[in-house]
Amino acid sequence: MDKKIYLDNAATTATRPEVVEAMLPYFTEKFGNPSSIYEFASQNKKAVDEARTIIANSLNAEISDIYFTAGGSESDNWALKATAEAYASKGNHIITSKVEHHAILHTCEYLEKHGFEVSYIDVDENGILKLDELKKAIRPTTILISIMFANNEIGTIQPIKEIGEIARENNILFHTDAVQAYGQLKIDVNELNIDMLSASGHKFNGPKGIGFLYIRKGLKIKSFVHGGAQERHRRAGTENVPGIVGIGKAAEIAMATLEERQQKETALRDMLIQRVLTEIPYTRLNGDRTKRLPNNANFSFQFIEGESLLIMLDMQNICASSGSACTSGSLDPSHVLLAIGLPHEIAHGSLRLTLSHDTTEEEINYTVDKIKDIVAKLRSMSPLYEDYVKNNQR
Amino acid sequence: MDKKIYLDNAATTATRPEVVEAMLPYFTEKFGNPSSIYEFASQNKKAVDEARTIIANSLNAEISDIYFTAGGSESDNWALKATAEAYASKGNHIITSKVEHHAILHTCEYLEKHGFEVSYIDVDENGILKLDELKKAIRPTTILISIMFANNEIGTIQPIKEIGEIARENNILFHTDAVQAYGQLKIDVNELNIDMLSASGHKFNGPKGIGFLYIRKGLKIKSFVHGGAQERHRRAGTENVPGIVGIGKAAEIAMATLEERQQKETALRDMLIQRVLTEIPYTRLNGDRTKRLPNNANFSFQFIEGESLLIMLDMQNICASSGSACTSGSLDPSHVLLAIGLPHEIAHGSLRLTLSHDTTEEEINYTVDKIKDIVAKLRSMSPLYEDYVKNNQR
Amino acid sequence: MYSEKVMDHFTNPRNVGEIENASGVGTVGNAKCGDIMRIYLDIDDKGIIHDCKFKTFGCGAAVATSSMATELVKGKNVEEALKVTNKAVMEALDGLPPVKVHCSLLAEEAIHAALWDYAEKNHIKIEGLEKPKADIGEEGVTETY
Amino acid sequence: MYSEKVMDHFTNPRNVGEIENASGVGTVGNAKCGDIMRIYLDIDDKGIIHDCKFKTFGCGAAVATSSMATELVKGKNVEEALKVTNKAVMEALDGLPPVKVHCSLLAEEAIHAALWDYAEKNHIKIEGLEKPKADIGEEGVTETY
Ligand SMILES: Cc1ncc(COP(=O)(O)O)c(C=O)c1O
Ligand SMILES: Cc1ncc(COP(=O)(O)O)c(C=O)c1O
Repeated sequence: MDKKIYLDNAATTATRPEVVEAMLPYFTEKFGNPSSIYEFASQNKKAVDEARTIIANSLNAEISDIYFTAGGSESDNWALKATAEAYASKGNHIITSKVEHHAILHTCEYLEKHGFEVSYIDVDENGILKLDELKKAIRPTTILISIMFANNEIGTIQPIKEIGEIARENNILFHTDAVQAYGQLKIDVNELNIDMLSASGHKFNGPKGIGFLYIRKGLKIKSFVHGGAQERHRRAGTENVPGIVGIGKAAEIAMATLEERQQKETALRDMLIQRVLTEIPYTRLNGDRTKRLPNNANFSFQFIEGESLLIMLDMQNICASSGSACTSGSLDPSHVLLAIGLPHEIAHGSLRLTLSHDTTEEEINYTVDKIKDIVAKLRSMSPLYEDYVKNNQR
Repeated sequence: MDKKIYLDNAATTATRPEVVEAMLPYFTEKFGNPSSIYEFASQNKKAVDEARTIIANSLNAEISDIYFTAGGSESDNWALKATAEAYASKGNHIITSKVEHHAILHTCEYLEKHGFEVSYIDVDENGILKLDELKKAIRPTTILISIMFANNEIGTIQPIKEIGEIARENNILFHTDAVQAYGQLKIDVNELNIDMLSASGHKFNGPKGIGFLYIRKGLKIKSFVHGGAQERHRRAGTENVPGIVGIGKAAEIAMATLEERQQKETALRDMLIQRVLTEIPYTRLNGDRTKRLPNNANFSFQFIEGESLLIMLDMQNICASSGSACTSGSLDPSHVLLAIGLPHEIAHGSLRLTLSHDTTEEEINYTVDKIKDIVAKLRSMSPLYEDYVKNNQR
Repeated sequence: MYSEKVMDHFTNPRNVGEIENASGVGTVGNAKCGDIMRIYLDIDDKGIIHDCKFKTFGCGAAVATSSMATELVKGKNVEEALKVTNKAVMEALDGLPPVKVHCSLLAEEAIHAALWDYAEKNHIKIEGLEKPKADIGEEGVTETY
Repeated sequence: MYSEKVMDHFTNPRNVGEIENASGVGTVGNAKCGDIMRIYLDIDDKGIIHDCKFKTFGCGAAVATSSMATELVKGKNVEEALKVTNKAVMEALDGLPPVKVHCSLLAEEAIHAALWDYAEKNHIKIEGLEKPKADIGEEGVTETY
């Protein structure tokens, strides 16, 4: 295939042309600082408020509870660090899971160095949080439960409603990293008892460098970035107006096309999973078969290593990933795959394919054909496969 | 005048069309995540590195010492909080000035609540830091001196070289908030002994939502935003590629046009100052007459209040400011004007005009004419002016 | 940020000026807060506010509330003028941004101060009128606005 | 991320395969690290490496260094093969990214392991060859790479 096949939409997505178009006037024409007093800038304040309204509505949240940030990582850092600070007098214990994104895990490690205690709850073999362990982990000093909405590697969707109920029953704040879920799944922060929610524009066809944090009214959370009075005194810095307009537009389109995309992507994903599992031996699907993001497929191919697979796919113009993009280049296999119980050598041979609304059946079929060839080639080179075959001949 | 006259370039600037053009491909075409392994994304990594190189060269810094952030406020927060954390074992004392931006001042207040001690050094009547006070404030426990390069309200340029020398002699780290200076003044971090430097794209005709922090090699500064391994493990979050390309392009243009803009803007600024001071009585220039940013003029008009002046200018299509944009709408007069010794009622009557490379002589003349009319009108309504006239008649 | 009414009263303020030998003059606010209002009242023997002028140092809202306040009290008698509250001024202006509500309080206060001055000059007592809380001299008092 | 040479040796690896009844076989690395290399040597009576094959489980660099290492030792005698260091492999590949340097160390180690196996089988001692540090079984040992 001449055209690039982009199957790494969990790493980042193409910004939609409509989004870019909506942003454009705010660079060169309507460039004013929304905090300025003159009419010329007040139109920008309005544009920011409109984007905030779209996003609030998409979550069934109050408009004033949406705060724009520079992306998912900042939102996660803010939620965790500011909660830790604001509620330190209540307690020093935080609960999260073993399969969170590094933006959560490394922030937790940071907090552990600063006097907080963190419980990392296990997941089952499909990546679903063990609710009984969560309940058992709760202490009188627990101030926050932070569990991701859906996993970025294996696509597993967590039982957020149940977690929200547990949090509420125990009077503990509940944050969810919805960076992968927002725009793919319907989310109602009230129905789900969510107190804080992180999202990132570039994961749902919005621009990079912009995200938001939902903070339920009444929470004592303070600033993470101190300075000017922007975002109701809670997040300093001149508003990224084009970015905010862009994320607003992306959210609008995402909500308008949600069900249609879910149906289309789920069908293609299931076809992909079906073909790979039936046509390539010694292969497993990682993550829950049904409680998974519509666009996510994650496989482990026994006896081969992921990076070689990725490079060979790349040479066929197929963009894919072996886990979260941030950790490629590192030698450690994915902490998520280890958490669902995969042995190291199998974790190393994993492949994540994440679809977009643009993905076609033809692309999927072409990709599966190429994976088959490449996996066969790599296995023919693999000492692990050699040993396996010899052992089974005996 | 039908056309808008924008004289608030210290609040934010128009993004240059060339900058937008450079950014555009990175939204919809070259949208890959720079951390990804495939060829399609590696071109984005290259684009990010190119922007980093441009900025490093502009400061005579090492390429790997430039870290992209979401803007000036994040850079300031990062520099102060991470230094405080990393060097807490050495000491808990920080020195800054009374005229810093709120991104510095409020971060210092935050640190004061967390066990740090901060000395706020005075400035003289022109806004220049009192170096003798700085020297006296140094303690064995001083870990950081943070002094802005140039003031955002009154445009005063600080004696950065001298401050850098004092810092080095005393083995103290030196951070400078160069958000207003970068792109307007030539800066050499080695010559000036600068260890950390903050800048923000939208202040020099780059995009909003992107900035950088220079951190000299060898500093122990850790992350402010924890998570993925981006920016050499120091600033997590998927790179804002279009923003980074944009700030790189803006820096490139700013450096290529630096002297030409300085000359042009200084000439227009001086004409503006000259006309206002000679044609409008009871008026003073705030900030140093010569050690000031080429594009900054800041006046106090006795007997009148700034907001009314701004609104009336707005009605004449002139965009101006009475101080930093972030604090308009607040009832307190500018902390900078109070720090240079203005009484409250005079501080309230101040006006900041900040030029761009696009500003014309015609615009300046038109603006001065309008200011004259409006100041006269407001004085005729002012009880303070009434009292003054009556007192002088006696 | 301001309603059309506010902008109208700010850019074309009614009743700007002084009244020589006014029946009552009241000045409130202080420069520290950035708002000073002075109201002049011309009150005839029947206690009717015949004329009313103002001078104001302050933001757009301060000018507009002064202007509206003078319009509202003009033609009224002293008792009626006393009932021109800050709420009445705000409503007449189609509202004010929250940070500017103090301007309307200042306008109410300025009228009261002018009426107090009138009462003192004429050695009368106006039912329900208390000594105004602040004027230029009493720095700090109005800062709670 | 990889040089052209690395990509060439990764996509068209030389000497992939097994040698039946090889003079020496060495396997190093472990699955935990994600790299396992196995090298087969066919050594004639004169001590010349007549043939050399490999199998590798690992990243692009692991495959490319294995391929290059087999090319470099082929035709050499045992003493010369011992001098094929990881540096030599890296240089022949026009360099490796810093995080991939351990792959070249693994290739050196794999040759040594195969030579050790050859020496043991033939009850000889090869001057300068130490017992290889690790193979699949000795989990953890190679993790310092
Ligand atoms: C001196 C100074 N520092 C910091 C900032 C903060 O920059 P930003 O608004 O881009 O975060 C500004 C501008 O608002 C500034 O003028
Ligand atoms: C689940 C999850 N959380 C957080 C992030 C961080 O988002 P960003 O890279 O936009 O800061 C990501 C993506 O990288 C993610 O997948």
